[in-house]
Amino acid sequence: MFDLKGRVRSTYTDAREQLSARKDGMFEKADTKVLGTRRRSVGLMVAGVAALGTMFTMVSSNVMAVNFASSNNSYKIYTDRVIGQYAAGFINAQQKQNGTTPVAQIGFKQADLFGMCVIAQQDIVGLGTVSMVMTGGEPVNGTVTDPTKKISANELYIASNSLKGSGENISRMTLGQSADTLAMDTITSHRGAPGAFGLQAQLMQIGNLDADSYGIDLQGSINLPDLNIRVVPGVATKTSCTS
Amino acid sequence: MTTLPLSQRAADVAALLAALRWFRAFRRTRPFWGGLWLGLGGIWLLTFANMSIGLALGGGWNQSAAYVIGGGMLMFALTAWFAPFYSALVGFTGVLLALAAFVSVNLGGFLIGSLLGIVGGAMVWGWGEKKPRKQKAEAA
Amino acid sequence: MAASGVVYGTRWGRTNALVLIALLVIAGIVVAVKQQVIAANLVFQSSTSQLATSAIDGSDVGFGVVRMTRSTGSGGGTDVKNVLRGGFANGKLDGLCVSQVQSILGVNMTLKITAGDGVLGTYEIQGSNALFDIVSIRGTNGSNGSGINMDGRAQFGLAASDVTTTKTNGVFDINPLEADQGTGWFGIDADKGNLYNIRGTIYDGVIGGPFSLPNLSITVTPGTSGCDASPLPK
Amino acid sequence: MTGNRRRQRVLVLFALVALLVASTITTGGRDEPAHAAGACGPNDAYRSTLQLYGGAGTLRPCLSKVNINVGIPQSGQSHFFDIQKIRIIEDNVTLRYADGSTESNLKHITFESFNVRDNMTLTVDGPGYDVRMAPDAAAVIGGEGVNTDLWVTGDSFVTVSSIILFFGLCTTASVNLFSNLSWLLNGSSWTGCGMNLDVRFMAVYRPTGSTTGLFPIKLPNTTISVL
Repeated sequence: MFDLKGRVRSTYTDAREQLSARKDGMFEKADTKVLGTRRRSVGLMVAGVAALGTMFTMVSSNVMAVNFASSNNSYKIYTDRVIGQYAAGFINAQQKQNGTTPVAQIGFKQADLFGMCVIAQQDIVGLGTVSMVMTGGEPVNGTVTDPTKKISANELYIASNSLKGSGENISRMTLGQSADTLAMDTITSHRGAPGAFGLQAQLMQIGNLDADSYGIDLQGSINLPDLNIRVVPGVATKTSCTS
Repeated sequence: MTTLPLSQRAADVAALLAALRWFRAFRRTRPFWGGLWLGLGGIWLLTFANMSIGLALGGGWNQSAAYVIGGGMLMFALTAWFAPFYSALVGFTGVLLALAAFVSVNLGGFLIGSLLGIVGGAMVWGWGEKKPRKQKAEAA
Repeated sequence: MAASGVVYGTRWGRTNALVLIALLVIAGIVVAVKQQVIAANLVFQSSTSQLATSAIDGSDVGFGVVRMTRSTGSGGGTDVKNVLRGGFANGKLDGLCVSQVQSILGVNMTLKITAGDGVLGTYEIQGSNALFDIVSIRGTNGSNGSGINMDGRAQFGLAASDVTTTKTNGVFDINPLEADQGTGWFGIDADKGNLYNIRGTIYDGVIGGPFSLPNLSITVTPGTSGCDASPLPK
Repeated sequence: MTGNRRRQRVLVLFALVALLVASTITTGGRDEPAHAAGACGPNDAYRSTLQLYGGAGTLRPCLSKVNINVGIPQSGQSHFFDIQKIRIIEDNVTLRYADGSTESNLKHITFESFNVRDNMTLTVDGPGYDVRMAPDAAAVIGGEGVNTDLWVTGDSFVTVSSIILFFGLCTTASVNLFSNLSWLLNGSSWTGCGMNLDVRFMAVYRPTGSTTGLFPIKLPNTTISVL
């Protein structure tokens, strides 16, 4: 006979004994040895922070590009002007941690941003709401002041339920194209459902853009001259971009 | 007013003390604080990207980077806690992951995740046997 | 190197357990991804968009019945629908609103694109080479003008393929409405078209030339409140 | 060297003169009917050549062979439209259509100053579709000082009344009879009771002066729909 009951019992007893022995060992170790973070940690910490600082400088001086992808539920994006080449958009339900929300999924094959300010909110237990303000390029104050600090993004996707700006120059725009036939020049992956509403444009230059976003996704890379990241308590507004 | 029998209260206090003693022993036998910061850094990256797993799987590296790097940091933190033997290895790798997060996961979760990871990873890496505490006490 | 009596090797019990867990995770991921694909298959509720504008001032205007290829929805197939395609070689608009109601997972949501400076009669939106695939359009009286008006020599009964709008180097382009050749496709040609207080149902709009959309706003809101529910954009 | 320069000057002068002449020729000439060359059959062979009334020009349209019904149903003695003059221009016209086919025995008529008060629906009866233009009430398909040239079938008819005729009662006249009645129709201004025209082609134009500015098509409060 296969004594299953006995085997389970013996395994259980073994495990208990082992655990108990381990616990005893832990207590013994805790009492006899002094273990802890040694001073050499500081060396690595300094080296790590220095490396981070170097990368930050490289990004903000336009040497290095970064990736960005988030479907956070509280983003505000501001820019003085965006010149988007090959744009496509369709309606979608953006998945969030707590359900879905309707958004327009707008993609640019290539986008030049004159100043960029991203404000992200995060609720932190014990701290309440904090806002992270990320700025790059020229100051976001409504007018293009320094075109040399242009931010270039490849394959930029924004999920937005509200996008406001001034359409300064738009060409070859199609409204109502079946969303499954959308294309951003050669990119055909940014598509919606067959028969659904789609928007496509070869050029979209929008000035003074304010967007409420539920997600930013950068398939390509972005350069962020004059990168600055600040944490502001509470809810930050557009004025926080320049102050 | 209900008063618990003295024996009952004593038992409670004893249980609490035992738990505290266990926690202290747990804390002292592993890179607890370093692991905590490293793990929180990983969790921060994950929550900040706020990506559904389906989206991450369908989206390629950009969407899944938060899962790979944030999840890696969390895993190394747990390894540091439950297998302190490897603390030097996982601590160092954790720092590297935190640095990688800056370029690939939303600027390291707006720097916060990267900083937590560097501090925590370094602490885990540097964890080990120190001079006995008693000597210190006697010297003082 | 191995100590005598100790046999090293793959411990199959543990390995199998890990392999099993890994396979389960992969299966779970596959299921999750599949659900994602299903979730992305939106229910196609309305195939037409609402259009509204206070005024259109167009030159070299033409209308023609054309066969538009339309998606049939979930299957990804297409069918053909007759629409009245309106073409404007050059045009100015006094406000613009295009909206589309779409049902996603049983929830109605409305995409609304609006532009305009809010002042009647300024014609702040300027563009060229615009086409609209019209199902119905209605122009009404207002303080700025009334209804649908055409100027110049208006011709009714042309073949849609003979309607002219845009020019290249001063010569009219052939078949700018991209209509079918031959008979059966009705067309109207006029030199100028002034349309006031327009509300319509369209399948699509294609605007070729460079144009501006001041105060552009693209919003997506739950519900079915489109251009019809709001006053004419100015 | 000087000879070279002189030749250059002559050339420039010649080019300037040529430009001036060319610009006067193009702007001074009467507006040609707007159509794209080569859009209608081989070498545009399927275009019809149509003379507008009163020497107002020649049109070379590519025709769709789709019937346009201009319908104003009669309702007792109600007056729904006004026409200054009704003329028959050609009694037996043959139209060529975009596919090369032809239709004979059509009539070319023209309305002078056609104004609609109410009750008109313009229905385009295409294969597999209808386009309906339905003004709520008043509409102008022509208007003051504008001619409305229509190429219609012979069994089309207008129902009109005039104070000097039939005691002002509504009287129907088929287009087939227009040539016999031309002395009458041409003469007075008509108040319309009803109309049912099967139109193959319609051109609305100002006979003299500038072609633009009058807006001969006015459709206030009108719905245009594809059915």
